[in-house]
Amino acid sequence: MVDGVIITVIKSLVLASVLMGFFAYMTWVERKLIGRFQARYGPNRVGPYGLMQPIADLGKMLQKENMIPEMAHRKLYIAAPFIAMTCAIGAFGLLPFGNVATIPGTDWTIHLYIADTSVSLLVVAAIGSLGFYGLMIGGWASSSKYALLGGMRAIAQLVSYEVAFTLAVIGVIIQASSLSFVTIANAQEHLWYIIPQFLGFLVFFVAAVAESNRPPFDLTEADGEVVAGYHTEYGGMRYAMFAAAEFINAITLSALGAVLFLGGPSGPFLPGPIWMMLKIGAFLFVLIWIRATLPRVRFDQLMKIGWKVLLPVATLNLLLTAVAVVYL
Amino acid sequence: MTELVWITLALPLVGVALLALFGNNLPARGAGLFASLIMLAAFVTAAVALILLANRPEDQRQVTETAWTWLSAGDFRVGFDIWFDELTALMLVIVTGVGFLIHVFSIGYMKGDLQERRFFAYMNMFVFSMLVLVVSGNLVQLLIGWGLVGLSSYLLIGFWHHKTSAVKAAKKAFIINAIGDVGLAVGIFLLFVDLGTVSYSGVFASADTLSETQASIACLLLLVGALAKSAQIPLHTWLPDAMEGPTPVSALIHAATMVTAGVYLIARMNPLFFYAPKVLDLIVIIGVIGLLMAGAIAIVQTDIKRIIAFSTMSQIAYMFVGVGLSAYWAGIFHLFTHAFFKALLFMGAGLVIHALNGEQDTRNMGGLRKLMPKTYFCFLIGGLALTGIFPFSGGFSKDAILSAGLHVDSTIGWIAYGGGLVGALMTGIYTFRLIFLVFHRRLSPYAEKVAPPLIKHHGEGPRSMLWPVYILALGAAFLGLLQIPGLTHVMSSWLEPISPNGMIEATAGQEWLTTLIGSLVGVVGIIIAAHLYLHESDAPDRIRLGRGRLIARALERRCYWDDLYEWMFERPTQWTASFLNRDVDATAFRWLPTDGIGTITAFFGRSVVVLQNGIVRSYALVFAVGIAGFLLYLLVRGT
Amino acid sequence: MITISTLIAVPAIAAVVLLVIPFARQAAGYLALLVSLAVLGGVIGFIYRFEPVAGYQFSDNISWIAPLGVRWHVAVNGVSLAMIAVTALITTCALGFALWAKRDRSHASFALILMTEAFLFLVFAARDLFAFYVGFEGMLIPLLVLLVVWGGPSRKVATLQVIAYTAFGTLLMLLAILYLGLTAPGGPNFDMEAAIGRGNDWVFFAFAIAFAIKSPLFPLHGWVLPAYRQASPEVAAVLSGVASKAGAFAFLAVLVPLFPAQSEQYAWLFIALGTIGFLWGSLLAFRQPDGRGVVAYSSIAQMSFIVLGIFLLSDRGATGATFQMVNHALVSAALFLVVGWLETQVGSGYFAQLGGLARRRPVLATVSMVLGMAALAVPGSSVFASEFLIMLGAFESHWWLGAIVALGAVLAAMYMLRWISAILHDRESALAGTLNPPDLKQGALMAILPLVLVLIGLSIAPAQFTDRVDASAHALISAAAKEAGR
Amino acid sequence: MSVGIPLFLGVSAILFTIGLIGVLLRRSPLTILLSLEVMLNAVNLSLVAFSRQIGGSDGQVFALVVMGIAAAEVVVGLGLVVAMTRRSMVLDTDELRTLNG
Amino acid sequence: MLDQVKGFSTTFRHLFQKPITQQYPEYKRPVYPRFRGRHQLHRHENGLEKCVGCSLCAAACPSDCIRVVPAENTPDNRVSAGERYARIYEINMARCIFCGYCELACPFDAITLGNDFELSEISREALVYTKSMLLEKPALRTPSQAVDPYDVPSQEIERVLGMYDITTATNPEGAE
Amino acid sequence: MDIVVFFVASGCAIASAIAVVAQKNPFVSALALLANLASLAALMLLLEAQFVAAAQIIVYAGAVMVMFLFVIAYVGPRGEIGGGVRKPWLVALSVFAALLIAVEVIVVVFGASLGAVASVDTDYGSPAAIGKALVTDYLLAFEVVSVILFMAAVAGVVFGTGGRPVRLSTEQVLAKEGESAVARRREASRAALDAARDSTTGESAR
Repeated sequence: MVDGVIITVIKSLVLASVLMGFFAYMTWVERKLIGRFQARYGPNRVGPYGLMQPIADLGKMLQKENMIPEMAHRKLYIAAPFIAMTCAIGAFGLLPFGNVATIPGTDWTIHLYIADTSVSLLVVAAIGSLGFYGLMIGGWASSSKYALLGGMRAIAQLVSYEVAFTLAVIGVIIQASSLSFVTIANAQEHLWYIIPQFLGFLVFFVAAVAESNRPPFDLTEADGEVVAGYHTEYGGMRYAMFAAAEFINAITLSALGAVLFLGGPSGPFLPGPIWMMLKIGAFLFVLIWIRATLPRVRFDQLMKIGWKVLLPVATLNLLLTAVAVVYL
Repeated sequence: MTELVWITLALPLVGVALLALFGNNLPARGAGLFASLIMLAAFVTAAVALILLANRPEDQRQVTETAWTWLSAGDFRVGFDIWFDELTALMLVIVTGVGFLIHVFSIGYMKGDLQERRFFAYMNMFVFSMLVLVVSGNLVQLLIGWGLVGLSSYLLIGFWHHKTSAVKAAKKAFIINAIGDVGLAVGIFLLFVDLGTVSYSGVFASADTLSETQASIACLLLLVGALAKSAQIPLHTWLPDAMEGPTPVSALIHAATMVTAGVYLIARMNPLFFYAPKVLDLIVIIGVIGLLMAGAIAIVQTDIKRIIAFSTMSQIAYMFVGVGLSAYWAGIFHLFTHAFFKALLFMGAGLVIHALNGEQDTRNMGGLRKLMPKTYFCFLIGGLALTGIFPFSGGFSKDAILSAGLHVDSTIGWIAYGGGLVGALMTGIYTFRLIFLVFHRRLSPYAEKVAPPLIKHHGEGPRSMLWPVYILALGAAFLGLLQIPGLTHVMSSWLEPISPNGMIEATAGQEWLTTLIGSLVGVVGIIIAAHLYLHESDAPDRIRLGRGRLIARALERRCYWDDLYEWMFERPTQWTASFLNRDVDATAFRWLPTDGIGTITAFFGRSVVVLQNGIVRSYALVFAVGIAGFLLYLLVRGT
Repeated sequence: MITISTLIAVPAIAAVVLLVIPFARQAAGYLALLVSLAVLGGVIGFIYRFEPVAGYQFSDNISWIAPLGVRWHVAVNGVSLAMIAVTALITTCALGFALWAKRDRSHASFALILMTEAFLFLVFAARDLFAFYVGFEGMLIPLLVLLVVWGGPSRKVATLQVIAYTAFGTLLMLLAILYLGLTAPGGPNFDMEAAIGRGNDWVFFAFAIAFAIKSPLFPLHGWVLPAYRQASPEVAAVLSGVASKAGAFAFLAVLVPLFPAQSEQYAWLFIALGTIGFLWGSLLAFRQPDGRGVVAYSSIAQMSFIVLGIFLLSDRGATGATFQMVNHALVSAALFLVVGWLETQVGSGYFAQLGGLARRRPVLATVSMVLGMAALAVPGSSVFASEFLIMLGAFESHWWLGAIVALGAVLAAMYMLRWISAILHDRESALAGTLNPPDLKQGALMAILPLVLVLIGLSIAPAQFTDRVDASAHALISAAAKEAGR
Repeated sequence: MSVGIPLFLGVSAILFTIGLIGVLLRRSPLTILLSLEVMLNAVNLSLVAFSRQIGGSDGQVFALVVMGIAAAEVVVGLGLVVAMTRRSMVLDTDELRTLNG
Repeated sequence: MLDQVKGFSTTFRHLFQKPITQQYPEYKRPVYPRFRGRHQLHRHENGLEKCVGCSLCAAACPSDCIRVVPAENTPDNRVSAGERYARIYEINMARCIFCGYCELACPFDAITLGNDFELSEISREALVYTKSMLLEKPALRTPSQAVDPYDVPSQEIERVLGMYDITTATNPEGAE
Repeated sequence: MDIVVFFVASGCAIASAIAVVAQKNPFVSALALLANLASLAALMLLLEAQFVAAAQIIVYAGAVMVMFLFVIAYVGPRGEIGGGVRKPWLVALSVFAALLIAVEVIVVVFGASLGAVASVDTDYGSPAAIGKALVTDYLLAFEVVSVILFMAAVAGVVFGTGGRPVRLSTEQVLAKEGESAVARRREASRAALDAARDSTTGESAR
């Protein structure tokens, strides 16, 4: 057991790098998949099968001029993407990719997670919700009406779905009697919570889609209405950071779903991290699939779904869970 | 026998109920016929009851019976009773008999009025009320009858309710009667408190336990009721106005029956009045004043019915004098004859009015003797009876009263006697003034225009109107023969038992003397009237506008009684009520406890309002300074 | 066997059902009418089973709010049964009139009238102070809603005035009840029996003021005129007919038995106020420009008179007051219905715009005349009987008092005659002539006629009534009368 | 526990004072609300500190309650601000004095 | 609910479908003959320019992209068939919307719109086509269909006219 | 270690609190408050109140401040009107009172001996412990808070949706902003019109 500051830092760096790579190639995967869903090829010019496309994009982004709108609040304008990105990556720190692993060739064992606290779930939720400040600040600091509208939409959406999201998760918490991911994951050794918590899972999933601003709930950057939402005035790397934050959020939520409902890193034959990746991948695939299939909802429909469908269903789920836990 | 009385009582009530519920299904004439038949049946039963009573031994002529307990509370218990004795029987016969005749008369008189059914229902109801009054065996039931006749009178006076004057007169009558009712009621309270009973038998039996003061007060209160109902001074002002009602109403209620209820009351309660001699004296004095005043006023009136109304008042005053002198039989006797001749006069007047198409002002009459000879003849009989000319009925009865005064031979007696004679003079004057004005002299332009065609068309009136008049005329002419001094004494002996303490009955000599003097005085009156009014002359006007103008003026204004009441009671009441309503109640009780409190609170609120400057920060500052100070205090104190 | 609790529950449940389910007007009306008729039938059953003795009968006594010692204790004696009967009758008539009058949102108005009935039953039957309080104040809620929603043009001001007055009394009474209930020996106990004789002067006056406001007794009558003027006729009928009787009833059945010493000590005050109020109301009724004003002030006068009768603390006074409560309830309810009917037909209740309506309208004339004569206590009417008893009682206590109130009766004659002639007699006003309202018939008549018929029935044999309540009424005042040494 | 509880309380007092000054001096309702939040948070800190001092969870529960109430207060306060905005009113508490006496 | 499932299955099926994308630079779809692409100025057979510098095209242009500066033909310098000629004739392709109004406005059929659409340049200036550029024959980079598959009406009219010989029936004299 | 964290966190807290109060722009104030909250959360973690710290972030940062920012953004750049009724003595008194309170509290805190800090086990401050306290001893407070929150939600909806936006008439604008503003607006619109006219008559194709 060599958990210490150094190891933690190393683990963090590794995780951050992996995540960035993951994000970069997820963009390729998404574009490719969307292309195939739409009977197109997707990126195929840069490198074989367009595999170099993310790198090309990175190069393009890095080259671009960093413009700051004249009326913008400069500091906040600059800070916003960083906030978004930091929060997105930060949330990942508490997710487990397995229990304990031995570093090959040595007898050093490490935890396959950075930290585990008794309130992990709360911390993830907290950090995840902080991520929205990036959006809001970006939208506000741009001093542009479309950006502001996008930011405000983001907040409204967040607040609305946070409720249902949390309520849906509480079902799992009750069943596992813990807020720690490790404990929750370990509690699913025999039965994934997707079975007993199916209602909760549905709510969780829809709310997660909305929380990550993915279609069909990407009202914050709805191009037909608010141009590009909160990042209308952003370009180059700053835009890329927003995009990264958004994607990492989606990954985080997928991971969360995997841990909470699909048993986390556990699984037969393969090691924990692989299982975890597979489960995250499955989530992400569904997210992309949904994006390819469903049209964007209107804002009022968004609110209606959040408050009038998800919230009651989540409450019902909570109630059923509570009753079941107490009386079964 | 009591069954007959109950039937008599029930018949008019049945009439009312049937007329009220099914009247609309009857033809207009049918209502009158039906009501008259009811009355005829009631008269027959009453008469049979009277005969049956007369056939009983004298000591068993008092029958009481209770139908059901009407009201009870603790030891206070009132039944719905009958008390059938000689007086009741006589009153029953008078009421139903005269009532029947007047019902028949009304058939003709009310013909063409669109609301005959209502009229006859009211009439039947009046008769019922009157019967309740007279058969009552206790004071409360008497009061009920008393009130109900007042109600019937109100309804009938206001029968033509589209006339404002009629409505006003009705209200006036009702309210003054209500005052009388209150007096009567308080008297009953007093009797109950003192004697613990309200039934006649109980009161009579224990009347001797009352002190004279108690008895006097009780009698005085009963007298108030009697005064109001019988239109005696000072509660008489309603009667002249009551002539707004249809003429048969005047005949039935305001001449024959209801107004004499006061006399009946005093006569009925005579065992009690026996213990209040001063009240009896008061009754005589009131009566004397009343008969003089009413007679005087009658002389100057111009409305045919008003004249008869004042005459009625005057005649009832005679009856009061009679009962006040404890000559109860004489009072009732006069009541009896008066019922006939006054009804006769009213119906005669009714015929005239009918013939003149509703005209009542004597100045628009005159010379009707030739056009309406039968009416004239009957009217003349009535007038002679009223004036008390021997041998018409009125003479016997009035002279019986006067001779009682003579017989008493005290100051009060002499006052009664003298006053009565002066009254007789006046009676002669106004009666024959009326007759001369209406039937003699030349036809007035109005009458000339209206009367002949009507009379040519209808005759003097339909038979239903004429026959009752004839019958009454017979009665008015000959009923006095029931009591010829020294020869017959049907009345006095019949009524003797109602007064256990004895009655005043003059000797035959006194009576004959009075008859002589009375007739003479009456004749003098007639002569004066003839002198002044038989032919058109300016003599009356000369007196009216000359030396006698103050008196004439006063008489024309009915001695200022109405004005007096208006200024003493009506206006102050209205003014007070308006003042209380507009100023006191609205301010003190409606405004002050609701809006007023708000206003006052707001006033105090405004004085501290400067503290609320609207700047929130300043409130917070005060708050903060306060907390800082408080903490400082705690710190300092703590050390 | 129907119990008193059932009697209270049936209209309450029906009210809730009617409130919740938006029946159509006809359906709601007939349902409400049916319920009230059933209740009336039940009440008649009680009258049939009733024994004319002093004590309380048909008692229900179960624990209600246990920690506070509040019990659901309902029972009736002669007085309360009389009031319950008259409540049931008047409610039925009011519902009939409401059905005839075709109001908006009528299912709610029917429901509220029924709810009022339930609360009134509770007031009359409660033997527990808390339950009594619930009924006494609870009945105001539906009545105020009825007033403020279905009232006349200035209904809001009127409602505010009623609230301003009653809230004051309510608070006082609540404090008094809490005092009595919580200081009971042996833990909190709100039963009336337990409270007898335990109060002091303050508690007595707290109750008295609350009751005086509701009655209304003389100086606290300010809410009456606006409320009676603005309420719809059936509500005014209920309000003046029975709701105000709750106050007088409370004087007789709560205040006097519970505070015999104080009642005796301060009887002079209530007698004085009653006398003043009687004259005051009668005088002011004489100057009102509209029918409702006359009836309102006559109600004030009559209620003051009833309170006077109660505080005579004599057998005659108590029986007379009870009887007068019933009579006046019937009379004023019927008068309000007639006046209200006139307003719906002519569009105005002001005398200046009425008149001459007796012509061609025999039924209206007869009904109005009968009611008017009853109201002015023409001898022979049941009102006369009750007034006679009270006056007799007054005379027994002080002869001048009897004389004064007897003279007050003349004022009653004056204003009622004014009312009658202003409506029925004289010439038709231009308005009435133009509108040419029909005669009173069918629906409205059916609503008013029962009241008139009961009045006539009571007039024929008042003893049938007084014999039944005499013992009860006497029992209520006997303790206080004993204090007085009578 | 190497840091003394009084230090936390001192920080709490300072924060409270800063918030109070903000409430007293600022005139924008938004800023006043924010300053109020500072004050509430200062109190929360001291509650948690006291809770730690006595080793029970009561103070923390109290802090949670304060948070809930603060959320409610913010909702109402912000609702008022929004309403004021919609009615085109000035967002300056010194200008909003129509309720003065 | 079933509809949603249907939608998801549709998109899922597409995953395994061969893409229908036409790879552009490698494959160019022929445009139809009336496609409006790059402008061209024409000459008479004798080599004179058809354009007489009347500026009607410039007036007709809704996006103000044509600039014409005329000059007088002199005997020694005869450029056009008319009295004057266009000394300068410029079209700003960056502004042009290819509406074809100039073609309609021209009284001498001097300007037409061709089929070429590959006009991208790396500077804006290069997009201003001068007269000389316009007079040149454009490079044939765009394949064009021989028959306009979308011009159904004209084909139909011709077919119908052929069937009934309407021209002669309605116009026996052969006049206009 | 702890002491370093404490001083850093409390320094941040005080600095950000000053920023909250001092910043002109409410948006920035709100963000400063966010920083303040985060610092306080850190301090609470030092006090071993993990759950409260997390709740602090979730409730305050995650919901309350979001709402703040939303409203500030919605309201737009409107704030205190310059000048006005500020009175120097009022400012002085305010600062004095506030500082007095601070001094008093600090005197009390450091003057009183609080005694030994209680020792706690690992369960202290955990969600389980807080939750147990919340639904047993403090159930009433918990329910009251929930009711108050519900009422606040209703109030928020009512306030937020009650009024319709008021469109100012020219007169009201005059009253609010003065003659010059109206004149400026008119001038601007006239200029825009002129510009449009010029462009249509322009000659150049470039």
